Formats: sequence, structure tokens, C-alpha cells
Amino acid sequence: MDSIIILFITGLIGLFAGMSKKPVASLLIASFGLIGAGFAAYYRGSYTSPFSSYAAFVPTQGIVIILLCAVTLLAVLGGFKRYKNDDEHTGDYFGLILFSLCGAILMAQPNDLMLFFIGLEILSIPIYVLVGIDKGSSTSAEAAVKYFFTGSFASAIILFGIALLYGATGSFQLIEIQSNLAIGIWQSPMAMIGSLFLLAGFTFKIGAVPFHFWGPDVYDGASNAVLMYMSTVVKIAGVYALVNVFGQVFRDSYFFWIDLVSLLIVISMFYGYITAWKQTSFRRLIAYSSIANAGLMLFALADIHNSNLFLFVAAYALATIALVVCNQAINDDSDHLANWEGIAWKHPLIGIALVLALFSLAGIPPLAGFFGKFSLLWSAVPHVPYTAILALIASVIGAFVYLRLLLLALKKPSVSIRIQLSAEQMLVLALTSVASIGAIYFI
Amino acid sequence: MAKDLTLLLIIALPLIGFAINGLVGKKMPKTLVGGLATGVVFAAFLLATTLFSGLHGTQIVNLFNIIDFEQLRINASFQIDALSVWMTLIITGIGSLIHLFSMGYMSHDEGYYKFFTYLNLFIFSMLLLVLGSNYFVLFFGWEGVGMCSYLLISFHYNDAEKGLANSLAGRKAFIMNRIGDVGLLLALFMLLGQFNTLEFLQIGKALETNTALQGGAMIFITLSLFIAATGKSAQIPLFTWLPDAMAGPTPVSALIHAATMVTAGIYLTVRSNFLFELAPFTKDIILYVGLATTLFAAFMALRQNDIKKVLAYSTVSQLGLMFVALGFGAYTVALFHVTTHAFFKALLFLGSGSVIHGMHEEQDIRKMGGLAKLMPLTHFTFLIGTMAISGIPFLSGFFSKDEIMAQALHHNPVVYGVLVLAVTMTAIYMFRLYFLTFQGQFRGGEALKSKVHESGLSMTLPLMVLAVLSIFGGLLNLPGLFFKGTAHWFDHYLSHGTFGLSAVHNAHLDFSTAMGLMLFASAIAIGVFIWAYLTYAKKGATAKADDALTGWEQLSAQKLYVDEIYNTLFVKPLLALSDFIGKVVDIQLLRNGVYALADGILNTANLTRKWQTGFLSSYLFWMVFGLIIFVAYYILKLSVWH
Amino acid sequence: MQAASTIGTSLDFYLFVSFALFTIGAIGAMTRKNMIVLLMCIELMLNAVNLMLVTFSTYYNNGDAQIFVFFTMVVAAAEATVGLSIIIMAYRNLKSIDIDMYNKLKN
Amino acid sequence: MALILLPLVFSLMAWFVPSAFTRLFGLFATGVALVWSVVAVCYFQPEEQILIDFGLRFVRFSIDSLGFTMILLTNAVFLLVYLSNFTGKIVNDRKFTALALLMQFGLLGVFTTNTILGFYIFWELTLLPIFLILYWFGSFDKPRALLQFFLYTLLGSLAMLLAVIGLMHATNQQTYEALLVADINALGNTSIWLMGGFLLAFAVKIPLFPFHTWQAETYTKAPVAGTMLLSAIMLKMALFGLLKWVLPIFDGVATDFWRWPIITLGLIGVVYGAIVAIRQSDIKTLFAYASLSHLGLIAAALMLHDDNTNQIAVVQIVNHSIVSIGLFLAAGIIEQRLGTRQMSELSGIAKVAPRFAFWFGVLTFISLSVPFTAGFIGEFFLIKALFNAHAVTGFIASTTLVLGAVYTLRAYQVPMFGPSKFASFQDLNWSEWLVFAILSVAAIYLGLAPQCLTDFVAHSLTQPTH
Repeated sequence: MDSIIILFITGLIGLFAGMSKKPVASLLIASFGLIGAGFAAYYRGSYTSPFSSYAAFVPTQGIVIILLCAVTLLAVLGGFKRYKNDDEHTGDYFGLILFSLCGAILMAQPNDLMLFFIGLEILSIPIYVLVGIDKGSSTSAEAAVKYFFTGSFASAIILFGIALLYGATGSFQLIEIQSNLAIGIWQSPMAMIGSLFLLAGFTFKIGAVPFHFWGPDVYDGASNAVLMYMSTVVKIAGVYALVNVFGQVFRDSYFFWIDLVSLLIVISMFYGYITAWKQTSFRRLIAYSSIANAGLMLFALADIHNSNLFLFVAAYALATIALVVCNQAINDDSDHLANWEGIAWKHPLIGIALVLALFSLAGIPPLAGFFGKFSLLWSAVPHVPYTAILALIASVIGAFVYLRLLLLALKKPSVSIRIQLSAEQMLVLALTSVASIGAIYFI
Repeated sequence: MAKDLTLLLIIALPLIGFAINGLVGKKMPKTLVGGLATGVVFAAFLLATTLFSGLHGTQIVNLFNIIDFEQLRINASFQIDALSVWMTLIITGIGSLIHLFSMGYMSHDEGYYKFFTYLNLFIFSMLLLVLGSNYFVLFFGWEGVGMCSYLLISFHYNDAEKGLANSLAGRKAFIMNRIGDVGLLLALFMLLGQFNTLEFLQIGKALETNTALQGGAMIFITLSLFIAATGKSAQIPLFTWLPDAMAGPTPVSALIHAATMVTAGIYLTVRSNFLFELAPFTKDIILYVGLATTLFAAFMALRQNDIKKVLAYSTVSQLGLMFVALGFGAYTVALFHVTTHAFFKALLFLGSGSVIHGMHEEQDIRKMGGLAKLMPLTHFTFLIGTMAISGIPFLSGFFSKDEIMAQALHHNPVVYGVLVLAVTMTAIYMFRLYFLTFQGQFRGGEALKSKVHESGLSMTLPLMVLAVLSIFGGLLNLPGLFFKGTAHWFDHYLSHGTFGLSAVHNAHLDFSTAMGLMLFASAIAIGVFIWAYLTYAKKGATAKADDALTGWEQLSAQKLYVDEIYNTLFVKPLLALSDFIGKVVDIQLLRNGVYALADGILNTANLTRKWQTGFLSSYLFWMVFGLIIFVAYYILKLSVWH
Repeated sequence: MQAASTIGTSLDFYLFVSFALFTIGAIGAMTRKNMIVLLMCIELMLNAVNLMLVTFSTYYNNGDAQIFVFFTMVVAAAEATVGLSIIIMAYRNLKSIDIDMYNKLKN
Repeated sequence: MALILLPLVFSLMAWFVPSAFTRLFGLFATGVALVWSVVAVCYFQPEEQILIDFGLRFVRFSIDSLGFTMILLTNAVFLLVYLSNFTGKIVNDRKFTALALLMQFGLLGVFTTNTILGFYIFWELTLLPIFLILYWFGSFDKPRALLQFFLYTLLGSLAMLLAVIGLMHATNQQTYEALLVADINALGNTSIWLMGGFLLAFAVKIPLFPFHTWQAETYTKAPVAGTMLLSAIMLKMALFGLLKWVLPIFDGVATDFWRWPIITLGLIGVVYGAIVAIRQSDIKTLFAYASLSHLGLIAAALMLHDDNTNQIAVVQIVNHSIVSIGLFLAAGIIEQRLGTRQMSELSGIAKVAPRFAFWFGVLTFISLSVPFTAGFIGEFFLIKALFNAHAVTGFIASTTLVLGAVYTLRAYQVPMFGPSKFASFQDLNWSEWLVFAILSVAAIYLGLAPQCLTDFVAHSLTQPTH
């Protein structure tokens, strides 16, 4: 609870500090808030919801909150450069991000469908705004429109699922729903269809096939700064919600939905990676790669008892942020991949971070990406071996995509003009690089 | 001095020579290099004589273990018995003579020290081959001499116009030998499988104790051994490398391709006699292969015009003769001919070398003639060699050939008839060679004639020694019908000193047959001599130009087109196959196949991209579609469950 | 679980209505081009769910669902405001609220 | 411990070495690593094992005699690669030095790790530096050839990853010793699939016949140093994995199932590689196919999984490292001096560069496995083992004697002999000469006394498997 409160307050302060046209101030406040929230989660991790007298359905993992806060911190640090200059939006940026982070934390581990739904909306609505934050650009407007309509449509679907579930079990308390389903109600059509609708909603949130369509367009239209937050935190929160709500509540109907999930995994991975191959815009490429990674994340459902998700999402988030920061360093709005030619040589930090990030995404040891993939598959393989085989084949195609990007970035440029990185960007790149190697100690 | 120490010294000396010449030979003066190389071999020869004099029974000298596994132990160990010591004598004795000769012959060559390095290495490997007490050491030396022969054949690789040809000749020799080596390798494996050892004596003992091992296995083993022999000893079908090997310097031809290495096949067969005795089938094969070889090679030699080529084909033919003897199981006879052949063939080659040296690298007998006056010593010795090989009575060749003929007549008159033909041809081409080279008019032009000179002492001395040997070599194994006491000394020596040979008994003809045989042989030889004298010396007939040849002459000059046949049968198809696999299968099919697969997968991206139409309504539609899929999945599941 | 209910017999009817409303909303969202209408359709879907929730709540006669309905309304309101402002901004850029004009981002 | 970590430390240091001293640093680093391992092996009792534990959950190390052999081989290879390119530009590049040392670390890890996952991790770790080396210093006109190499290997590795996970799940074990005693045969067909996963990875790396398509292209376009590293030591990882891990662990149902398929592929590779090599016009490509032929023989013999054959296979592995370094060095020298590798354009080098001709010749004969060289012993016993398994396989394997002579001699004679096309050809410099000399001495020593090596590795190869 404390972390949410801290975030909310610092968000407000940041919002108002923005009006004082002192970007650094609001950055400091925001980072302070995020760090504070992280520490709060570390010391007082588990909390009971004010909205219900029930004990938490899934014991709150402070580590998840810390991860969310840390990723957000990296995102705002990386994105700060973009808002340093147009200071009329600085406050909005930090404020909105912190608010939606509150939603993310709520949504990630609720004990109540109501709470979950509210968290979901608190997460989404600020992002609708953030996507369209620069009023001038038409692509940004289009992205906002698309994201808003698809998003609210998905909310409606989730809501429908919740309603059906309530109809089947007569409660919103996850713990009650679970116990009611356990005594056989899960076989009632209402419960089953409700669970499927919920699954559809989650699939939308993490952006897996067939509810992925918003991804590429929205990522493309949004600014790098927003992209950093959207492509990481939303997915992390969504997938944890998926595991903690869906996976736990419907654990009795595991054999009912697991095949569908496997199908989603395979389709998402192949579709995402293959489509990413032909992309010419970096942000779209990241979008498709994130679709594929969303497919991988669904492996967390394969083993409902221990879903070793943490390393994977962490590695994915860090690598994505590193890449987007590098893309931001190019500082070109056309966002064409051709600009990537030889950027690894323009700054040593960019070079190192890029190599590590891309190899990490490709899943080459000893980088974080490998350990993430390994621990995810470690628990998944015994349950869905064939899906795992297909997933690995798909990730070879993925390696194609990332390596092509790497080769592009490593091409020796004729004239190497050095890019100037701002201090916080350097910090982000350094942190991500260190983290992607330091993951060795989790294994 | 203890025998084993002597033996090790014999083997070590050439190695030392090789090492010193190889490392510092470049810096040393030529005489020192040659002297060292010759000295070590000659010293080895002297030591070998001591072994020979003190020889009784068989002795094994174990040096160290090459491989020592629980199932299988292979030692670097050596064997002293009549056979190995005799071969050692031939190798070191003739070897030292040829080293001596080379000192003069190679004196103008820039690769002088390299040449002697290789020669010593060859002597070393050859000694390993004959002295080893098991097939592995033998194989060791077997491969070693192959390598040295390659090095020495392609010795003049830097020669401007013939350099590549020389090296190609070397390569041909190496590859053909390798084909034979495969046979030896397989034989070794089969022996290991049968006896779990490679020691000659142990295998022999094992065969004595259990007689179950006859037939099938033995036939395979001996056949593989014989394939190896055909490779080294240039028998059909692997004989074509030997004539090409004449690209090497003449002393090499004398040492490797006449006296020693090419007889390794015969040595191998004699050494494995206890195996061959159990496989009569293989012995027949050997007989007929040897017979065909001796006949065809003799025929090919009839119209060769390169002095060394003639000798090369005669070598092949003589080797065939030895295999005929082996085919009859007359091992000592074959080895006797090996010995005498080593004498006179080395003599002939060195003589031709002396001629070539005097003629300034001219090898075509059509440009020679009348050399008798220009280089008398060479002429005299060469004549002796010719008479010896053609079987003029009471020279070494006469006796050794006669033994073989006797065996043939005793076992199989048809074979005898063919041999008579071959022997006649031998006499014909040898005397043709002699007369065209040394008698008649000089055809090389005055300019050359003025330069022709007799060779120095270092070259003529070996000639004289070998001439003496070729004359009296026959005394080693006089036929029984005269000199009862000393008769068949060589047979006794070998058959009592070598494992397995005591069991083998050569056929002995009764007095009248043997007498008639000898008279007939002498008649042939002398008749041919007279005919040749009349044709070439008196009528002054000369070798025709290549285009003037007709019918059988053409056939003989073109070596029965064997090289061409092999090219079309084996070489070209192999190259074509290589091209096909390399270009079509490997690149087109496999590599591009992989690429095509990858492209095929990745190009589906062009389709999948289309899914992202950019129209919100289509997105919403697909989301609803997804929901419908989910529901459909639900219905499907239900229908599966119930 | 079957609690005593006042509308138990006609439950299906209410459910049918809300299903129908939801479907109508969804189809409208798919087919209509005008963003405002789109927004209305989505509101319609949300309200369809509200109706369902209320129905169930009466059926089980416990209050949770009705509280939930209020939350839903609040959320719907929030979405409406954000949505409308987004539409306005979009209109400023492209001078159109026809959804099919917005397909620069694709593939 | 330093035995393994030394190269890693050096590779980090390499980034900060002033570029003037990079080549000296590289030489120093590899030299220190080699000396260290030599000293270590002096204090090492072949019967025992050295256990190293950094406190990681999934990665532990233990060095037995086989591991020590491979460590020595690795360090020696890296030193030789440095020496042989010492005058070239590449070793003066900070990136190359750092990456090469990182790769050395990875290889040492592969050869010494004690856990199956550790084996996989280090296996993949080596892929990363070699990929960058090839990209930066190779002559890949299109990236696709490079991608093909990387993804081919990656596909294999991922199959191995699945197999690793499956194995760890199936046995609940991860350390080598525990897996040895685990009852794999109880798994039945599962064990066959698991072994298949490993074999796919190895077949791509070795490479075996249908999976070799990356090899020729990569070898040809890689820088000489890269080619040396690939063929001299990287491919050995697969043979090592076969020898140390897969065959002992899967001894039983799985091995019996896979034995003949792998032997068949290996022998196809022997003949196929040799035949293709005969007509190659590019020296490097020719040697690449030759390597396919040689390694196919080793792989086939390994599948017999008989102690003595394994010991001899180690000899042959070392021999192949020697040969490939030597031959690729020769090819590299020709390319560096004359700027071409096409046989058709080469002739008569021997006349202008006698010393080079001599040493190249020596290496040629070593690769022809003539007597007095390690290859003689190695080929003899490997073919013998195959012959004992079945006469036909032995016969097919023995054709390598003939075909090998054909293409190797061609590769040597065509450039070296004949009319000299080049006025000047700078003869060997001291470092290249030193490399050739070291290689020849090593090969001849092994050829005369293979026993020392076979006895040394025997301690870890002849352990009782379940």
C-alpha cells in the first residue's frame, strides 16, 4: 500500500512541479518517489487492500513492485531528455507515468476483480493521454485514437468476462471465486466463457496475437519516451496480473485452457518475429519483437505453481529500454532503421549496451536474456514440451531479427561522428549493461 | 659386439646421417655431405656383414612400446634372421655403392645436401621395413619408403619446364602406393582380428598350432597383402607409376625403383609365406598376375626410346618374373632373383646414369650410338649388365632365371611357354638398347659429341663393383647338377634361417630336363644376341621416329595405352564426380537449399505484414474474431470431452 | 449456490437483453466510421455489462455487483472524457473524425 | 581457479591496453595462460580431479586429465594463433585481442565445467566472440553467410538447451558424476530424444555431413586467425562433448540407437569431404572440406565408445588441431603475400620461398599422416576400430588414405611447384617459422610416443560407466 501512496503523492507533486518550468526538479521528485516506493515495497511488501477485509489472495511479491518501480525509473531517466526542452509537458509526463504506475501495481497482484479492473483502468487511461501527448503530430494523434478505442473495447471485454464470472460464482473475491470454481463450477459454461473473455483481455494488455493490433501502430506513433514505459511496465503488470489472477483463479480448469494458451504462444512468437524481419522502422520492429516476447511470457501459465517469470521480464524490459535509449540518441523523428547504420561506433557506451541488449534478447548466455528464457522454459518444458520446441525454433528466427539489427549497428561508418549522450542516458545504458551481465548471479 | 646393439646401430646410422645432413647439411661442403651419407650406409653394411657372419637362428630385439593397451600391444621391435639380414645386406651394400655414385652424379645439383638427406631417410625406412619383427613396423617403413620415393621422384620440382611434371610423377607414385597401402592396412586389421597380434613369429606359431584358420579368412588376408605388394612392386594393375618414376634422378631409379623398394612386395610375400601357404587360391592369383605383368611389361619395353624407360619396364617385367616364382611357392628362388636383379639392374641404371651424365642429360637413345669408344668403362660394365639380364650363360641372371623357368616347367608347362616368350623379349629389348646406345654411329650431332666424356671414378667404381657382382652373383645358388657340394647354398641359407621357409621345398628337376632347359635358355640368349648384332651393329638399323611406328610397334611404344585407359576409367570420372558434388550437390542443393528455406520463412513476412491494415475497424473486427475463436475453442473442447 | 431470487425465472431474459446490447455495441464499434458513434458503441457495451451485473446482483442478492456498477460508470465517464479530448486533438490534426482517415500507421 | 579465469581477466584488461602494445599484450596473455596451465599440469596427479566452485547454483568446475589435456591444447592453440598472426594487422586490434581471450575463457569453461548447464552456457559463450571476430575481421560481403553460420549453430544449441532441460528434469541431477550414475536407460525413448538434441548441436559444430554447409563458406571468408580458432579448437568442443558427456551419460539404449546413424554420417563426411576437396580452386575452401573429412572419421570412431579408441581419438583431436593451424597458416601466408588464394593463379612459390615450401611440405605430410607423425598412429587405430565394428565401415574409412593423398598433394604442389609466376615472395618471418617448427615437433613427438598422451587421458576415459 505504502508504495502506491508514495507514488501517488510524488506524482501529484511532480505534476505541479511541472508548472514551475523546472524539469530537473520534477525529474528528481519522480525519481525520489520511485526509489521511495521501491524501498517501501522492500520493507513493507505485503499489504491488505483497503477495498476488502479479505487477506491478500496471492501474497504480494515486493520484488514485483520493485521491478516495476526500477523499470519506470529507467524509463523516465531515459525519456527525460525528450521533455527537458518542452517544459510545458514535463509535469504531465512524470505525473501521468507515476499515476499509471499506481494502476500497474494495483493490477499486478490484486485480491479482488473489482480492484483489478480499477487498477487496469488506472494503468491504461494515463497512457491513452501519454500516447497523444504531443498535440502537434498527426501520427501521435492516430496512435492515441487507435489505442484508446482498442483499449476501451478490451476493457469492455474484460468487464464482460468479470460479469460472467460473477454470474457463475456470485463473488468478486478471487479467493471465493477460486474456491467456488474448485467445487466444480468451473465446468459451467458461464465460468468457462468468462475465463476465456478474461484471457482475451489479458492477451490484449500484454499484446499477444490475436489482440496485438494496437501494438505496432501505437508504439510507432508514441514518442520514444512513452514507448519505453509502455513496452515494458504495461507488459510486466499485465503478465503478472495474468499469472496471479488468471493462472491462480482458474488453476482447476488448467487442462481446459492450456492448449489455447499454447496456441497463442506459438502464433504470437512466429508472427511477431517473422513480421519484425521486414520492418523498416525501429519502433515497429520493437513492437513486433514485443509481440513475440509476449508470446514467450505466456509460458508463465504453463506451470501454475512456479512461474519463473521474473528474470525474463526483467531482462526483456532492460534490453528494450537500452535499445530505445540508443534509438533516442540518434535523435531523428523519421525513426528509420537506416539511421542505425554504425551507431555502435558513435559512443562506446552505446556500442556495449547495444551488443549486450541484442544478444540478451536473442538469448545468448551468459546474458540476462538467456537466464530469463532458461528459467521460464525450465518450469514450462515438462508441461508443454512441444510448444517449447516450436518456441525455440521461433526464437531462432528472432535471433535473425536481432542480429540483423546488430550487424547494422556494428557496420563501420566511413566518418564516425560522436553522439553526445546526456548524463541520465549514460546512466541508463550503464545500468542496463551491468544488469544484463550481472544476471549471472541469479543462476 | 652384441647383436641387438649392432642391429640398432645399423638402423640408427642412416638416421644420424639424415639428421646431420638435414639440419646442417646446407652449411657443410659437398664432399663432407656426400662422404657422411655414404659413410653411414657403408658402416651399416659392414655391421650387417658381422650380423651375417654370426647369424644363427632368429632373434628379436625389442626397442620400446608404441602402443600398449590391455587388449593390444604393439612394439617397435626388430627381427634378426636370414631373410632380414640378407635384405639388409642388399640395401646397405648396393645403397652405399649408389650413394658413392651419386656423389659424382649430383655434384652439379644445388639440392645436393637435400638429396643425400632424403637418400639416408629412405635407407632408414627401408631398413625398418625389412628388419621389423611385426607388420606394424613393416607398415611404418612401408609408408616411409613411399614418402621418400615421392620426395626423390619429384626432387627436381623447381626445374623450369619439367618441374611440375616431375612432381606430378611423384604424386602418381605416392597415390598408387597409397592404394596398395590400403590393402596392407586392411590385411593388418584382419590379422589383428584373427590373432590379436602383428608379430610375424607369433602369428606363424598360432597358425602352426591351429589349422582351423585356413580358407576364407586367409584368402582375404593374403589377397590384401598381395594388393599391397602390387602397389609397391609395380604389378598389374598398379604398375604405371614406375615408368613415370624415372622422372627422378637416375641414382634414385637405381636404388629405389630397381634394387630395393620395389622388391618390398616380394619381401612381404616371402615374409608372410606361412599365410600364403594356407591360401593356394591367392598363390594362383599371384602367379597369373606376375605372368601377365612380366609378359606385357617386356612387350612395352620393346619400342621404348628413353634409355631409362626401357630399364623401367624391364624392371617391372623382372618383378613379374619374381612373382611367378612366388606363385609357385618358390620363395628362395624369387629372393635369389631379387638379389641378382639388384646387382645387374642397379648396374644397368647406374650405367645409364653415367651415359646420361656424359651426354649432358640426354636420355633419348636415338641421339646416342657409338658411345663404346667415348666412355669405355661404362660401355664395358653396361654390356655385362645386359648379358646378365638377358641370361647369357654363367652370369648371375642366367642362374636365377633358370631356377624360375625350372619351377615353371615343373609346375605348369603353359606358364613355362609364356615365360620363354617373355625372356626372349627381354633379351631382344636389352640388346637393342645396348647396341643403339654403344655401337654404330653417334647420332647426337658433333657439338654434343665433342662434350661427351667418361664419368669420374666415384661413378665408375660402383659400376665395376656391380659388374663383378653381376658376373659372379650366380655362384650364390648354383644348380644341383654341377658342383654338388656348394649347390643351392642360398636356398639352404634362407630356408634354414627364416621362419616357415624350411617347410617349403622347391621342385628339383632330373638331370636331363635341367640340362636341356639350360641349353635352351642359353640358345635363346645367344641367338638373340647374334640377331641383334646383325640387325643393329652390322645393318646399322636405328629406332624409328614415333610417327613411323605401325601396328604392334605403335602398341608397344604407347605402352598398350594403359595410362589412357586408367584416365578414362578412374581419373576423369573421379574429377567429374568431384565437380558434380562440389558444385551441384554441395552448393546448389545443400547450401542454397538452406538459404532458400530461410528466405522462404522470412519472406512470409510480406504476407503477415498485410494483416496490420492500419484500419481501426479491421482491428476491432479481428479482436471480435479472436473472441469467436476462443468461444469456438470452448465448444470444440466440450465436444472433445463428451 | 442457488440463492432465493425474485427474478430467478426471468433471469435469462435480462441476460439475453444485455448480451444483445453488448453484441450491438461490438458490431457498431466494428462497422461505424464516426468516432463519436464509436465512443457511444463502447459505452453501450459497458452499460450492457452493467445491466448484467445488476441482474446477477439481484439474483444472488448481494451488493458487491452494484458497487461494481458504480465503479464501471465512473470508469466509463473517465474514458469518455479522455476519449473525447483525444478525438478533439485528432480532429485538430486531420480535420476529420472519420476513423478510416487514420491509417497512416500500418504494416 | 586462475587457470580458468585468467583469460577473462586479460580480455577485460585488453580494452585498456594502448594500441601500440596490443600485440605484445596478447602474446603475453596467451603465453601466461599457457605457462600457467603447464605449471598446473606438472603438479597434477592424473588420477585425481580438481574441483572449483564459485558458489554458483548451476555452474561448477572439475578438471580431470582429459580436461587438462584440452586446457593445454586450448592455451597452446591460442598462443600459436597469436604467434602465427604476429606480424599481421589483426592481432594489433584491441577488439580482436579482447574477444579472442574471451573466447579462450569460454573454451576453458566448456572443457572444465562439471554441470550440464554450465557446459551449455560456455558452449554458447564461445559463439558470441567468434561471431564478432568473423564480422569485424572477416570478408563477408553479405551478412547472410555470417548469419547462416550463427543461426545454424544457434539452432543446434537450442536443441541442446531443450535436451539439457529435459535431462535435468528427467534425472534431477546436474553434475557430471551424478548424471553418470543416473539410470538413463529407464527413460526409454525419451533418452533417445534427449541424446538426439545433443547430437544435433554437435553435428552442426563438428560438422557432420548434411549440416556442414556453413563450414566451407565461413572458413573461406573468415580471417585466418578466425579460421584457425574455429577449426583448431572450437570444433573440438563438439568432439569433447561427445567424448566426455554424451556417450558416457547416454550409454545404453540411446547410444545403441544413434551409433550407426552417426557413424554413417561421419563416414559419408569422410568420403564426401575428400571428394569435394579434390577439385576446389580456393586453398582455404579445400582445407575446409579436408577438415570435414578428417573430423568425420574421428566422430565416427568416437561413436564406438570403446576406451582405447577414445584415447586414440584424443591423439587424433590434438593432431587435427596441429594440422589445421599449420595448413590454414600456410594458406594465410599465401593470401597475405600474394593477395589471392586461387590455385589457378598460384605457381612456383617453392623457387622464390624455399623455407616456406619446406615447412608447408612438412605440414602437408603431417596431414597425410605419414609415419613418425601423430596422424599415422591416430588414423591407423581409428580405422582399425571402425574395421572391427564392421569390415565395410573400415574399408570406407580407409579410402581417406588415398583420397587424402590426392587433394592434399594437389593443394601443396599446384601453388608450390612449376614455373614461378611471382618475382618476389617474402619468405617466412621468425614467428611463422617458429609456429611451423613447434607444430612439426609436436606432431612428430606424438607420432613416436602417443603412449604418453593416451595414458594421461586414460584416467578420465576408462572410468566405469553404469
